Amino acid sequence: MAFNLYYYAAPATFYGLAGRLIPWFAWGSAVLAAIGLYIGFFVAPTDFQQGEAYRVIFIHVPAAWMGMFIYLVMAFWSAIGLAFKTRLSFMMARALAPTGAMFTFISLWTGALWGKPMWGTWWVWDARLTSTLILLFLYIGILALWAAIDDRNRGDKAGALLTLIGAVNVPIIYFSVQWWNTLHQGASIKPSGTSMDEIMLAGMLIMAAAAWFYAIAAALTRVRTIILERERHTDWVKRILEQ
Amino acid sequence: MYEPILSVTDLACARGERTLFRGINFQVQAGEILLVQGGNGQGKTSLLRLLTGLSTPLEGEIRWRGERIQDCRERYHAEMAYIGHVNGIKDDLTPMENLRMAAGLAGRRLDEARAEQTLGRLGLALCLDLPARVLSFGQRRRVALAGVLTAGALLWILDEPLTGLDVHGVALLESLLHEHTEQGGLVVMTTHQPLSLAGACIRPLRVGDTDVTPTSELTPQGQ
Amino acid sequence: MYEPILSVTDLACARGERTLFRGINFQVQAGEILLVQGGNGQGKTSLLRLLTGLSTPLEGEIRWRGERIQDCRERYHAEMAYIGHVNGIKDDLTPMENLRMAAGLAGRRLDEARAEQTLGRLGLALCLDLPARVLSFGQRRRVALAGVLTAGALLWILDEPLTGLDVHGVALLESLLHEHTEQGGLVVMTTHQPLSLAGACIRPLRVGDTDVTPTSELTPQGQ
Amino acid sequence: MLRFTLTVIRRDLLLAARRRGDWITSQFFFVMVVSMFPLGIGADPNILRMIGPGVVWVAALLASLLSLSRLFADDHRDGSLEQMLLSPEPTVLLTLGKALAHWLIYGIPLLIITPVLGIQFALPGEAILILVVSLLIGTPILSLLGSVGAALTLGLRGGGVLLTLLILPLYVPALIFGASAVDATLAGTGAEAHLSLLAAFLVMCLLISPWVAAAALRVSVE
Amino acid sequence: MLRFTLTVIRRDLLLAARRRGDWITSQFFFVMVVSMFPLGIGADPNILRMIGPGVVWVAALLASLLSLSRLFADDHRDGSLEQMLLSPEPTVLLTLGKALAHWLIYGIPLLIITPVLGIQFALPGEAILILVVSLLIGTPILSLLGSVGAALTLGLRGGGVLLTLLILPLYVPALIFGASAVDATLAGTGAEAHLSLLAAFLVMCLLISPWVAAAALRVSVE
Amino acid sequence: MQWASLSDFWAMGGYGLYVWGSYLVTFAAIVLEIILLRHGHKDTLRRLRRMRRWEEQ
Ligand code: HEM
Ligand SMILES: Nc1ncnc2c1ncn2[C@@H]1O[C@H](COP(=O)(O)OP(=O)(O)OP(=O)(O)O)[C@@H](O)[C@H]1O
Ligand SMILES: Nc1ncnc2c1ncn2[C@@H]1O[C@H](COP(=O)(O)OP(=O)(O)OP(=O)(O)O)[C@@H](O)[C@H]1O
Ligand SMILES: [Mg+2]
Ligand SMILES: [Mg+2]
Repeated sequence: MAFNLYYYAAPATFYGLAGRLIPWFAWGSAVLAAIGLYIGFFVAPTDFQQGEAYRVIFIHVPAAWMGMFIYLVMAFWSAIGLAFKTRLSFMMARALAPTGAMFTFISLWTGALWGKPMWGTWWVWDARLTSTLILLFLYIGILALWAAIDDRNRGDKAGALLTLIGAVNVPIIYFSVQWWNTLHQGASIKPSGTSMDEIMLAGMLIMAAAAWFYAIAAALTRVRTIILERERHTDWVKRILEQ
Repeated sequence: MYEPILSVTDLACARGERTLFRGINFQVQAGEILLVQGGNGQGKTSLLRLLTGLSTPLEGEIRWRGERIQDCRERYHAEMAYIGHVNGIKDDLTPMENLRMAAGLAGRRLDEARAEQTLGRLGLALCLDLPARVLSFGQRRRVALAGVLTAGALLWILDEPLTGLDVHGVALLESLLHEHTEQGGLVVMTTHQPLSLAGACIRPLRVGDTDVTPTSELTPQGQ
Repeated sequence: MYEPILSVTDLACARGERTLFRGINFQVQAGEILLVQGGNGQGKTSLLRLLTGLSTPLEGEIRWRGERIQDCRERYHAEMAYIGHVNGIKDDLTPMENLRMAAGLAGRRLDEARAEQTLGRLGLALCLDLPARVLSFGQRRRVALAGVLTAGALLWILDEPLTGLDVHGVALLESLLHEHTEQGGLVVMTTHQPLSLAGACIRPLRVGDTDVTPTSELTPQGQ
Repeated sequence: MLRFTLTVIRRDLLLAARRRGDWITSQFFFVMVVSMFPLGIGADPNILRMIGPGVVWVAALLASLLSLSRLFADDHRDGSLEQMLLSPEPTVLLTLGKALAHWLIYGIPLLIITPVLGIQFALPGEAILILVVSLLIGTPILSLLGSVGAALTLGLRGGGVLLTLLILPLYVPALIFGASAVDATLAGTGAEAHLSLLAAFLVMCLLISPWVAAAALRVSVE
Repeated sequence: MLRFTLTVIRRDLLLAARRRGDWITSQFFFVMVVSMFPLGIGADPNILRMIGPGVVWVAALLASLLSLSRLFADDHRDGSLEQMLLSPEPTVLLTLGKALAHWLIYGIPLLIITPVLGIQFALPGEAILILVVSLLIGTPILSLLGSVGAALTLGLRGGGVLLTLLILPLYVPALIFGASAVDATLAGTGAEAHLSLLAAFLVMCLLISPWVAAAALRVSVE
Repeated sequence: MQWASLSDFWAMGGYGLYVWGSYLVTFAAIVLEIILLRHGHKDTLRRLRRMRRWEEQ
């Protein structure tokens, strides 16, 4: 079967396709989360170092991954949108940002709550923590820019430019922060390095998959709303509205 | 043979949720004035900004000497001069400095004598050394017009150039328009005031079919 | 008996190094329009700002119902409405909100129906929910005029109110001026455009003796 | 009288609400400025704890200064300031209303964010409380004094320096009383003395600055 | 080509000379921000020395942001930005010229003031030298990245603060490399590595940001 | 299964506050987003229908 990209990139087709896909991803996410949480709370053993506190990991790490990954996807769509002027790309970028910001916030929040029992403090200016904070700032900047621009076209392009310049900067920020931090603090208390029990790893990966599915479902729902709004003068939207 | 220099096909423009106009077609050839007409808010300014290339149309295209303006932006802009509702002059500079800076930014040289002569012609001889900030409303408009004159452009796009001008100023502008078209220049302009351009070759163009400001239809109601 | 409500004696105004005018005397009584005339930069705006009390004269005094305006500022301002070259409307607010806020700041109440009626009368019925920022030049001027209408003031001071208005708008303003003077209102205004105010009681006032912008005297020189 | 001030406040609140995101944006400015300091200075919690109160106070000062520069300027540019000056109500009520509105919009939210920043700077709970209280008393001072500065800078095109020179030093007492109230708490001595000095300063500003601002505004618009 | 950029720079320098008040205000802001810290934090020279480089760098960021918010806004309001965009020259030269002019006007003077501030913070001579060098490399980055933000936020409500929100996170590498170059000098390890990273970042910004700013400008003026 | 009782489960070995604080806020954030998404979609449909009726008149 030939996959016709232009067919699926047309908002009208995509609207229907997304509508059919959303339930699968949503339920998939719920089922995966149920399995992951079961493993996380009832199968995975107590950590010999951290006690029960480590169970935060099952949301912390997936959230942290999603926060970073969604930014990359946004940058991808922004680049496509600017290069090929495809309307759908900008809509995808807009649909992803709030979910990305939410996951970044969750990773900060859970990290802080984990840090208090483990490190004795809610917050340290560790490289990873700091760069996650800056990532959240970037998300908020992009969302604020969109909120401040009424004109849809201008908002699309301006947001895309900002996302891209941010994407160039994020790796630089990460390395600069890492380096800065090691200069000031002796032994870093970086969270990685714990040799992980296999069943813990499995739980975490399943939770990560659940987060993936959730993010896809959320973005698709949001993009459907955006499509409706933007295509409201077209016949196919009028037909939907008449239903 | 009729050879249009500026030609527009099927132009449409949307602002926010509204489509201001659709299916606008016209040509302008050397020596012609296109007078864009329409009530307040009908989209004259929006049309002129499309013509300058500052904003992009919803549909349709604009061609300059047969090429689409986005494909020949630099050549097009070298031959075009625009004034909008705002004057585009810096308040902190004197009229003279304003003119010379504008010329420099457009990649031209403008010597002081020439600038002084143009400003004098526009009745600003006594204001050469004042910052534009303290000038009166009409004087500032004149400085902007002086900028168009010194640009030496073929196409003038003028959005209500008469705003704030006194009767002398209006007469002066009329003679300038005559002169420009006689030398083969093109003008696209709007105005709500009567202009006496007898002898010039004027094409009117109405923008906006639906009367957005149906003032005359409303019966005036007591306060 | 002739009883002036606004009277001005020996007014002089200086801007920077220049004395714009000196020895201006006039009176305006109920139902009269004072039409301030003069070329660009002759000092019309400066005179009107003196009359509002925003700036203070070099010499002379301005009396409102016999009292100097600086002595009865609050009563005077309660009876006066002004539009200058800038509109005084907030870009982020809709026309409706602009009107109601302006009323609130002047210590008046303005109900929504009344505001909507006034805006409708000025041809802004379709723009009620747009922020003023996206309105056209003429539409923004109309919002400012609506502000004067809703102020219910006795004295209107209007600095080139016709700027940017289309023909319907000009006709509308003329009828508004008629209505206002018939109800005993006073108007002090300037404009460079012809106004047909037949029947109204108009006093002309020329500002500036020296012709600062002697455009017509200059022989046009070739570019 | 009071109604006029309330109208001014309502108007500015409405305008702020219309600038969707501007409100939140301005708060994030505060958060970001504070967060930049550890990046420039280093991550040692002991040093951070020492500089925390000062950094938060300076950031509050800057955040208010930035937003204050537009307090009258926007209204001046679009002519609505002239219209407000032509209102029959006394100008002093206008300047008072503008300053209070500024405090409500930009001052109050700072207080809510501050505890989180306190945690970032490893401050103990009690110090955070005093920091918030000091800002509660201090931020209106910034708005009030700042309105004088904004009114003065409105007119004098070239002379903005002179006026910044005048206003920033006037902020200094607020900064010193505010930051040292927290330092005193950290050191274990009581903060009451500093806080009551701050409150006295606030009362003084409340009584004087609307008048000065009103006079300055009239001069600037001339 | 180059002549166009030079004209843009000359024009902005002339305008700055005309509005000397604004220019001095911005420098003064820098000095005030830096000088507020000893007031808010206390006068212990050891602490001051530790926080000095960071404070100077953060103040430089803020001072540049403050002036950047007006980089295109003034020209936009009076219509001269449109006129410049209608120039036959490429827009990227315009944005490059504006950013360079901003650096000349607001960046260079910071370098001249910095040694005095370094002395206030009890920094040794060598550290002051490195601080100035780091600012010499770093301030153009601020102007260049800032011009992108200024173009993106042009004409938006609350533009100045929004600009800060967008751009401060992007400034982080400059801040960290710059401040830690000085810290490394203070610690006795060499500053070269940091400075060359800073220089690499500058080159990258120089290559990318005028293009992005030009694209953003065209989008914003639409 | 390492939980002797329900209260043991809630206590999380003394880390209950931190673990449940994390899960609760995460859950709340996700639920909030889901509500906003559904509400947003329905709201848009309703608004567009209203606008359409308005335009047809
Ligand atoms: C606010 C505080 C925190 C933030 C912002 C944060 C951020 C992150 C990020 C961004 C990642 C993904 C990194 C990667 O995969 O490269 C991550 C992973 C992780 N975090 Fe955190 N973290 C925080 C606190 C903590 C704490 C307190 C702990 C435990 C003591 C912790 C343990 C972990 C672990 C074990 C991983 C997985 C590491 C890996 O597989 O690479 N985090 N965190
Ligand atoms: N976001 C928006 N939503 C709806 N309408 C809009 C929006 N932005 C602009 N408009 C409308 O588009 C029109 C713009 O008109 P334009 O400025 O081109 O008018 P004009 O013909 O130049 O009028 P004038 O004679 O007053 O200068 C106005 O009617 C305005 O109300
Ligand atoms: N500092 C100054 N030095 C010299 N002349 C000045 C100064 N400030 C203002 N002027 C002059 O004062 C006059 C101000 O005129 P005003 O604005 O009152 O004119 P106007 O009659 O309203 O003109 P218009 O019809 O153009 O609106 C202008 O001619 C201006 O050049
Ligand atoms: Mg127009
Ligand atoms: Mg005038």
